[in-house]
Amino acid sequence: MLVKRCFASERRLPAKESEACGLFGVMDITGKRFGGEMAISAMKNIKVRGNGLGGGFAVYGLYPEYRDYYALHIMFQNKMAKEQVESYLVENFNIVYDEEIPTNPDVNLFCPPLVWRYFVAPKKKGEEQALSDDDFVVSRVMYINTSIEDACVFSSGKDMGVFKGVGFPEEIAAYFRLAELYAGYLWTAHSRFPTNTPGWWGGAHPFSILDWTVVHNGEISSYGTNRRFLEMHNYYCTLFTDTEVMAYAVDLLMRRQGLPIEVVSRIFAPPLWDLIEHMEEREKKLYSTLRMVYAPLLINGPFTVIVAHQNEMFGLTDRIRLRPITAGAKGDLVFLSSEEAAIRCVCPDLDLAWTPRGGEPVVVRQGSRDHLLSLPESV
Amino acid sequence: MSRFTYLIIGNSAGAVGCIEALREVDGTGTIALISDETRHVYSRALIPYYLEGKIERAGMDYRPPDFYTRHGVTPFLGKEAVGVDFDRKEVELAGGERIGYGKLLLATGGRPFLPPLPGLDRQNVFTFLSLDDVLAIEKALPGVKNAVVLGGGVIGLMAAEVLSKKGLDVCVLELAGRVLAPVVDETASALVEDLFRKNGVKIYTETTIKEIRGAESVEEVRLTDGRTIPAGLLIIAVGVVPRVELVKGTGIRVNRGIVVDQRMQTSVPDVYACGDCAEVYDFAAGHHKLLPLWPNAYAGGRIAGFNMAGRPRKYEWGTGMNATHFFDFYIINAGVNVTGDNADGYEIVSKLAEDRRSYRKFALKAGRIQGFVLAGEVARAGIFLHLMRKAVDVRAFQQELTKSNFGFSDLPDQLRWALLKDDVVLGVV
Amino acid sequence: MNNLNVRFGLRDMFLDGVRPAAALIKYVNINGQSAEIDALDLKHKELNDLLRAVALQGISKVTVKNVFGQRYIGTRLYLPDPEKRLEIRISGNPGNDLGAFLNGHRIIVFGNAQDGVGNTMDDGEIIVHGRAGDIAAMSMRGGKIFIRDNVGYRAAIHMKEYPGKVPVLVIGGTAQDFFGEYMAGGIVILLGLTLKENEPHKAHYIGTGMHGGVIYLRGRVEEYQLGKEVGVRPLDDRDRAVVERYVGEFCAHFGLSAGKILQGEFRKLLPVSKRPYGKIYAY
Amino acid sequence: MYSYLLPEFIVERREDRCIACRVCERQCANDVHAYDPELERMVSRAEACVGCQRCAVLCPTGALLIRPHPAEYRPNSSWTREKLQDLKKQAETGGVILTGSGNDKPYRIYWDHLVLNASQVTNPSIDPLREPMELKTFLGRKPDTLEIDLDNGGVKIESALHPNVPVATPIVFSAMSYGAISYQAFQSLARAAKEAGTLFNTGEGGLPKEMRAAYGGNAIVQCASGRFGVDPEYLNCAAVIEIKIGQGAKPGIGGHLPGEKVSENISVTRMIPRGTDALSPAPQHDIYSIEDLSMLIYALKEATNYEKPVSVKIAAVHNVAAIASGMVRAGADIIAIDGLRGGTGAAPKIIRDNVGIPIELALAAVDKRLREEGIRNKCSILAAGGIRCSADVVKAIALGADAVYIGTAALVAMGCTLCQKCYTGKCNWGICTQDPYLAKRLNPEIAGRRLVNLLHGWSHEIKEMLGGMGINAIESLRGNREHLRGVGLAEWELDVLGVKGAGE
Amino acid sequence: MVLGRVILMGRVLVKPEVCIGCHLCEIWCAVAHSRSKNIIKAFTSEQPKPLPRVIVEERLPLTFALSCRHCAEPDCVFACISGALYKDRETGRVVHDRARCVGCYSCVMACPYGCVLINERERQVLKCDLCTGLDFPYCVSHCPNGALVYEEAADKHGGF
Repeated sequence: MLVKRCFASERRLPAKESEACGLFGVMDITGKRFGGEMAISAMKNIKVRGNGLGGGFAVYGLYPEYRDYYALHIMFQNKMAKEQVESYLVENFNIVYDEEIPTNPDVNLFCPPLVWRYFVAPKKKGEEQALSDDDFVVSRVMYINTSIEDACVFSSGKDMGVFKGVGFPEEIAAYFRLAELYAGYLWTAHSRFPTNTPGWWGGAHPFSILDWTVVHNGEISSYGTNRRFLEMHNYYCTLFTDTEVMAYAVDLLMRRQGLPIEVVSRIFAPPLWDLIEHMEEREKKLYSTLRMVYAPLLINGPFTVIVAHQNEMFGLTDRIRLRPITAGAKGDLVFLSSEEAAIRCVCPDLDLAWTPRGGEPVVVRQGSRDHLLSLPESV
Repeated sequence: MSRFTYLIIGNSAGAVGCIEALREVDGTGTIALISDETRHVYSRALIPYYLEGKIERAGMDYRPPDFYTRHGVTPFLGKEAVGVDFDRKEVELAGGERIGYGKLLLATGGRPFLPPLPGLDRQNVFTFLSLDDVLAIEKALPGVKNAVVLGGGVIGLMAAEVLSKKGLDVCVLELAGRVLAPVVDETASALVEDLFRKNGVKIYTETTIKEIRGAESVEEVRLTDGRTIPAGLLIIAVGVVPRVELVKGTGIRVNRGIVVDQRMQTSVPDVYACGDCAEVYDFAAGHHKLLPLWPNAYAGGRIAGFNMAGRPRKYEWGTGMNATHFFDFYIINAGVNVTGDNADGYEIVSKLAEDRRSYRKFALKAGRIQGFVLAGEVARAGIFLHLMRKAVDVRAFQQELTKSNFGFSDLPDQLRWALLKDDVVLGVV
Repeated sequence: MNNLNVRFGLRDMFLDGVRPAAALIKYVNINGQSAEIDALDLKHKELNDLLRAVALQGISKVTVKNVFGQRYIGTRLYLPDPEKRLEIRISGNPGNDLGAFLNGHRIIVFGNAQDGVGNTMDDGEIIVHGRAGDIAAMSMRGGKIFIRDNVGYRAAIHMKEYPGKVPVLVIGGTAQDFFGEYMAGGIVILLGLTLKENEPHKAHYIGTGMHGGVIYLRGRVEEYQLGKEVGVRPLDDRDRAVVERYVGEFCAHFGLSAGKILQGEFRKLLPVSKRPYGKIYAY
Repeated sequence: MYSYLLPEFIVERREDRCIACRVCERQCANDVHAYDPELERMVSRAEACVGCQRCAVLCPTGALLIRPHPAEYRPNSSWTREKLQDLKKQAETGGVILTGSGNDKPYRIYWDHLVLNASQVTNPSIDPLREPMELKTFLGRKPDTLEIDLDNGGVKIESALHPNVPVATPIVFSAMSYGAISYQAFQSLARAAKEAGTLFNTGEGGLPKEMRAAYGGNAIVQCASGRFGVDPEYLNCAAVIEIKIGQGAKPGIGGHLPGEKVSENISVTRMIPRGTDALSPAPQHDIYSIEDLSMLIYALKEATNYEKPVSVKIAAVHNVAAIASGMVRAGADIIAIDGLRGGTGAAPKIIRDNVGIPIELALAAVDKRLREEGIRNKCSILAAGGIRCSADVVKAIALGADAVYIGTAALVAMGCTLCQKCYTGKCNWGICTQDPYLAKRLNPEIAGRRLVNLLHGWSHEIKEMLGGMGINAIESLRGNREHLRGVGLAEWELDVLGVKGAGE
Repeated sequence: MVLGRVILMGRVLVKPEVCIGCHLCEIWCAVAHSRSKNIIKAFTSEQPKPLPRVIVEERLPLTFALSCRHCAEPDCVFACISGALYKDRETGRVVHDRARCVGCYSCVMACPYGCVLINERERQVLKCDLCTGLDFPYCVSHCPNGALVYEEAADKHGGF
C-alpha cells in the first residue's frame, strides 16, 4: 500500500485538501461534437464559485484520429522530468505521436509547466500479458505519478483529454486555446475553490483515470474511510483530494466491478435506513445489502459530482443534497451544473430544467434519454 | 404698645407649627405668642403618658427649653387675650395691655365639654386635657380606689387605661352603643371593649351619668339606667369644643369653630386660625370641619405660617386621623369611619384575623380609599394615608390591602415608583 | 511533484475587475420614476451598485433584464430612508441569495430562482414566476414569498416569527426533503399544483425539528414523511381564513383562480412542542 | 435530584459565627440553605450545592465554607469519580450530559510552556510608565500595497481600503449572547467595551434595539446558524459582523436556548416566538461548503454596503490552518479561532471535553499557513479560548494573533466562579440566567467597571512585557516568535508552534 | 435665630433594578445600631437584639430596600406629639430622639413611605438616622451590589 511504500507512518501523510467548486457538464446525446464555448461561458458565469486556484475541462470525442490510442497528457516542471518520463514511456509504450500541447503565451498564468501529449499503445511484457490494457495503463500512470519527481500524468484515456491548471477556468481555457482548437460531444468543467492548498497545476480538476473524469464539489467527511478502503484495492491516492477518491471509487465499482451507475449511485448515496424501512421487500433487501457490503464507500458529507467517460455522463449529489445540482435539456443537449444560471446563460431557452433528489443520479447516455428517468423525483 | 410682625394666640401644636414655618421663610420678622398658661410649650397629647409615669414632667415639653429664643419669639405667657381689634390690628390682654400685629394667628385650641350634670362641683371631678388636669389627678390618686370615666372616646379610654394600670377599679360610661363610635366601626370597637374587659375595666354603654354624688368629693355616680357606681374619681371626657369666645361676635366668621379657607385665613384679613378652634379643610371629606387632632393642628399652623409670611400654600393635609393604643393594642385610623350600616354605600375591603387580633378595613369610593382602620397590626399605616391623600385608585390591588405586610411592593410598578419618587420634596416650598 | 506546488496570493472572485458605478451608466436607462437595467455581463456587485444607486436617486420601479445568476439582488437596499420602497422586476435567472436580508422591497422574478431566495429576509415581497432552489425562505422572519412552481430542499428552514412579524411563504408546486425543517414560526402553504392527481408529495423529513409556525399542506403525504416533531390537524375556520387570504394573493400574482385550489384537501402541520429537545439532556 | 449520586460539595457552617441572617438562603437559587424555625438555625442540603460560592462570599460573618465533598468512591484511575457520576446520571435519565464553561480536562496548556523574552544589554528595555507604548490595533483586511498619488504637492492614497476597525487594546470580549447571559451581563460587556475603546460580541442573540445607537459602534454582531436577531439595521449599526461557524467549546454542534428563557425582550431581540426554544442549528444552512461561506460573506458585505469588516469564527479543529486559508480566500476580513478551552453556556460535556484542539497550536498553524500562502495580511486573526491573563495575550500575539477574544476571563471579572452550571439558568451570580431575581445581582455599573479595570490592568501588564522586550508598539510583537521560547515541549510541539526551545 | 432654609443633607435611596433582596442592609443597619458594632456579638449576645431601620420589600423578583428619606417636610415630624421627631436644621436629617418618644405611633400613621418602623418590644419607633456618628451609612457601604446610594443633595435623583 501507498502508506507503506511512501510514508513512514500514516501520521506523515499530507493533509487532505479540502475544496469546493463550481461544476458544469454538457453532452450531446447524439454524439455530435461541438466547441468549448458553452462550457467556458458557463464557468465564467459561476466564477464566484471558484477562487482562481484551479480550473479545468475534460473533453470527450477529442481525438477521433487517435481514438484507439491512449492519450497521455503530462505536465513537467522541468526538462529532466520530461526526459525521465519519456524514457519510461518508451520502455512501456509504443508512442505513435507526441507533441507539446499548444498554449497561448499571452495568457498570463502562474508558473505554467511544460505540457505534452503522447498517443500511446501499451507494450506489455511477460506476466503483464495477462493484464488488461486499461490495468496496464493505470499501473504505469500510477508509477509516474508516484515515483517520478516533477511530472504528472493528468489525462490518460482514449479519445478524450483533460486540460487544467492554476487559474480561473476561463483563463485555463484561453491558455490551452480550447475554444479555437477543440471539439467534443461531452464537456465537463470545474472551477476550484481549495480551502487549504495553494493551487498547483496537477491538483486542478477534472481528475481523471483512463477515460474516467470526475469533477466534484464539496468536502467528503468520509474521506479517510473511503481512501483506506480503496488503498486495500491497490489504488494509490497521491493527490489527497476528495475528487481522487471519487474517481478511484468509480473506477473500482464501474470499470473493474462492472456495476451500473444506477447501483453505484446507491452505494455512494444510499437511502437512509428510515426510508429503506418503508420500501418494498425486494428493494429493501437490495438497499440493505448494498449498504452492508459497500459501507466503506458511502460518500458521507456534502458532494456533487459529475462523472464522465466514453458516451456517458452522470451527476449525483449526496443523499441529503448538501450541494446543489441542476440539470437542463434542450433538444439533444443535456446539461448539468451547480447553478441553473450557468446553464441558462449558455442556453436561455431550455426545454427542461430540473433538480433531482439527493442521491438520485442524472444519467446522460449516448443515444438514450435516460436522463429523463430522474425527472419524477425532481422538482 | 409693642407690635409684632406675627402674633400668635395659643401655645400648642398650631402655634409651634406656625412659628417653625415662619422661620423657614422669614428670618427677620418679629414673632410674639400669647398664652393664658404660664408653661413652656408642652404637648397636651402626652398627659396620659405623664400620668402613667412613662415620662417625667420635663418630657412633656413639646420643644426644647430654648425654643422661643432660638426662634426669636417673644412669649407672653400667663396672659389671656380678651379681645381683638381687627381694624387697628391689636390684641387686648386681660389687664388692658395691647399688642399690635401684622398678621395674627388664632390658635386658641379647645376646651373640654362639660355636660350640665348635677354634682359637677364635687372634688375629684376632672377633665383630661391639660397639664393642670393631670397634675390635679395625680395629687388626688393616692386616696382613690375606684374611678369612673365618662366618655368612651379616645381620651376617655386612655384615661381609663392609665387609671386601671394605677390599680384603680375603673368603669367607663359611654352614651353610645359602643366605645370609640365616632372613630372606628363596630368590629374594632368590640375588639377594644373586649380588651378593656380583659384588663379589668368595666364598660357600660348606652348609659351616662345622671347625677354625681358625694360629700365634698365625688363618691359615686348614678346612671341614667338607674345603676349606681362607686367613683373616687370621675373623669369627664366627652369631647372638646373650640375656644372661640375671643372672636365670637366680632366680624370674624365662626361656625362651630372659626371658619378658615384652605390658606387657613379667616374671614378677616391678616387673621388666620388653626388647630382645635378652627374648622379646617378635610381632604377626605372634601369640606371644612373640626379636626381637633394634634397632627392637624401642627400642620394647620404650619400652613398658616407660610401664608402669613407671604408664601401661599394650601392646606390639603388634614383629615380625621388617630394613632391610639390601649394596653398592647394599637389602632390607627384615618378618613371616614364607615360603620355597620354603611349608609353612604362605600365599597368595603376588610379582614379580621382573630388569631392575631388584627383587623383591617378600608372604605373605598370609586376605587379611592376614603377611610381605613388598622387595629392590632399598624405597621406602615402611613402608606394608606398616602394613598388616600394622593387619591390613588387602588382597585388593581385592593385585595392586597388587608395583608399585614402590605407595602409598596404590592403596588403596580408605575404607581410604586411614582409614589416613591415624586414626593421627596425639595427644600422649602 | 512537489515542485509543481506554487505559492499563490489571493484573487477576489467577487470584486476583482468590478467597475465603479459611474462606469456602468450605459447599463441603465432611467425613465421618470422607473429605470431599466440590462444585467448582461454585470457582476454581482455591479448590478447591486446600480440598484442601490437608482434607489437612492428616488426611482421606485426597476426592471432588470438578462439576469444570469447575479446574486444578492435587493440585499444592498437598506437605505437611509427606511420608508423608501423599490419594486424590482427581473427577467432571467437571478442568482443565489435573491433578496437576502431584504428590507421591505418587492422583487418579482420572471423565471426560475436559485438557492437561498429570501434568506434571512426581514420584510418585503418576493414573487417568483417559476421555481426556486434549496433553502427558500431560510430564516425568514418577515415579509412574503410566493413561488409559483416547486422548491428544492429545506424550504422554509428555520423560518421564524415574533411579535409584529409573521413571514409567509406560499409554494405553488411541491418541495423536496426537509421542508419546514427547524421551523420556529411563520406561515407556509404548499399547494402541490405541479403534482398529478392523487400523486403524493415526495418530500421526506417534513418539519423535522419544527417548534413553531404552521404549514398548510394541500395534497397527500404519508405519516412517515413527516418529522417526529410534527402533528397533523384539520383546518379550523381561522386556518381557512389564513389559507384563503394567502392563496388569494398567490393566485392574484400568477393569474390563477383560487376557487379550485381551495377545494383541495388541506391539512395543517403543527409542531407538537415549542421545546422539541427539552428532554434530551441530563442536567 | 439524582438518587445514586454523592454530593459534589460539602457545606460547612461555623455555628459560632452564623447569625441566621438567611442571606445564604436568599442568595442560593439551588435551595441549599434554609432556616429551620424549630431548631432556630440554618440547615443545608449539600446535595443541591453547585459550589458557586455565592453564599460563602456574601455571608456577612464568614460562617460558610463550601468545598468539594470529601466522600470518594474507591480510587480508580480509569473510573474516576466524574465518570461514575456521569454514568449514574445517564443511567437515570437517558440524557446527554450537559455542562457549562470551558473544557476543564488536563490537556496541556501551551501558554504555560512558553516563556517571554526581555532585553538585556544589546538593546534597551523601555519603561512604559514614562515612554509611549502603543497597543492600538486595526482589525480588518489590509491591501498588499498602497497606490499613492504624489501629484499636487501632497500625498493622496489612491487605493480603495477595506474597512478596518481600531481597538485601543488587543483584547476583545468574546461572543456571549443576550439570552445565554443576562441583559445585565450583556450590557456590562457593552459598556466596558465602549469605555475601554474595544469591542464586544453580541453572540447569536441579537442586539436589543435600545442598545444599538449607544453600543453598536463597539459591537461585533454575529450572524450565526439560527440567524437570531439579524436584520439589516442590526448589521448596519455594528462595527464588525461575524459569521459564527463554530465555537471552541462545542465544535460542530449547535445550541439550544430553552424556551423558558425566551422572555418577551429576548423574543423580540432574537426575533423568535416567545417561549419557544431558540435552536441554533449545527451548520448554517446556507453554508455547506467553502464557496457558500464566500456567498454569505459577500451577502453580508452587500447588506452593509461594503462598509464593515466581516469576521468568520471557527472552532480550532484538526485542519484549522487549511480552513482558515479557505476563509481568507472566501473573503473573510477577520478570522476568529476558538480553541479547545473556550467557554460556553451549555454544551454536551462529551463534546466540550473531547472535540477540538488547543488554541495555541491552532493559532500558530494558521499564522504559519497564511504567511506561507502570502495572505496573512489579508485578514486579522482573533484568538480565543482559554486566554487567562495578559501573558497569554502577549504569547498569543507573538504566535500571530492580532488580538484576542476573552470570554471566561470577562465572566470571572464579573463574578463567575466557573461552577459550570450555566445551562441550568440558575446562575447565582446573575450572569448566566434570565431569572430577573437572579439577573439583577449583576449591576452593570459595577460589572462594567470591573471589566474596564480588567482591561486596564491587562493592558498595563502588556505594556510592561512589551517594554521589557524593547518593543513600544504591539505590531512589532505580532507573529514575532523570536520573543518566545518553549519549555518542556516535545519536538513536534515546538515545530507546530514555530518556537525554539529555551536556550536554543 | 435659625436659618430660614431647610437643607436636605442626604438620604439613602435604592436602585431597585439592582437590589438583590439579600437583606444585608437590614443586617448591617442592625449592627450599626448595636452596642458592640460587631456583627457576631450584635446578633448572638446582645439583648435586646439590634433591629434594623431599613426594610426590604419583596415581591419576587422585585426587591427593594426602603428607609427614611429625610423629607424636607416630614409628615412624621408634624404628627409627632412629643417632639421626639424633628428635622435637624444643620444636617437636614429627620432625627428621632428615643428619650422623648412615647410610642404613640402617630409618626407611623403619618409617614407616607412606611419608613418609621415599630420596635414592638420597646414600644417605640425606629428610623434611619443615616448612621450618625459612623463614617457612612452602613447599609450603603455594605450593600454588595451598589443598590443603595447615599444621595448627598436633593437634586440628584438616581433611585427611589
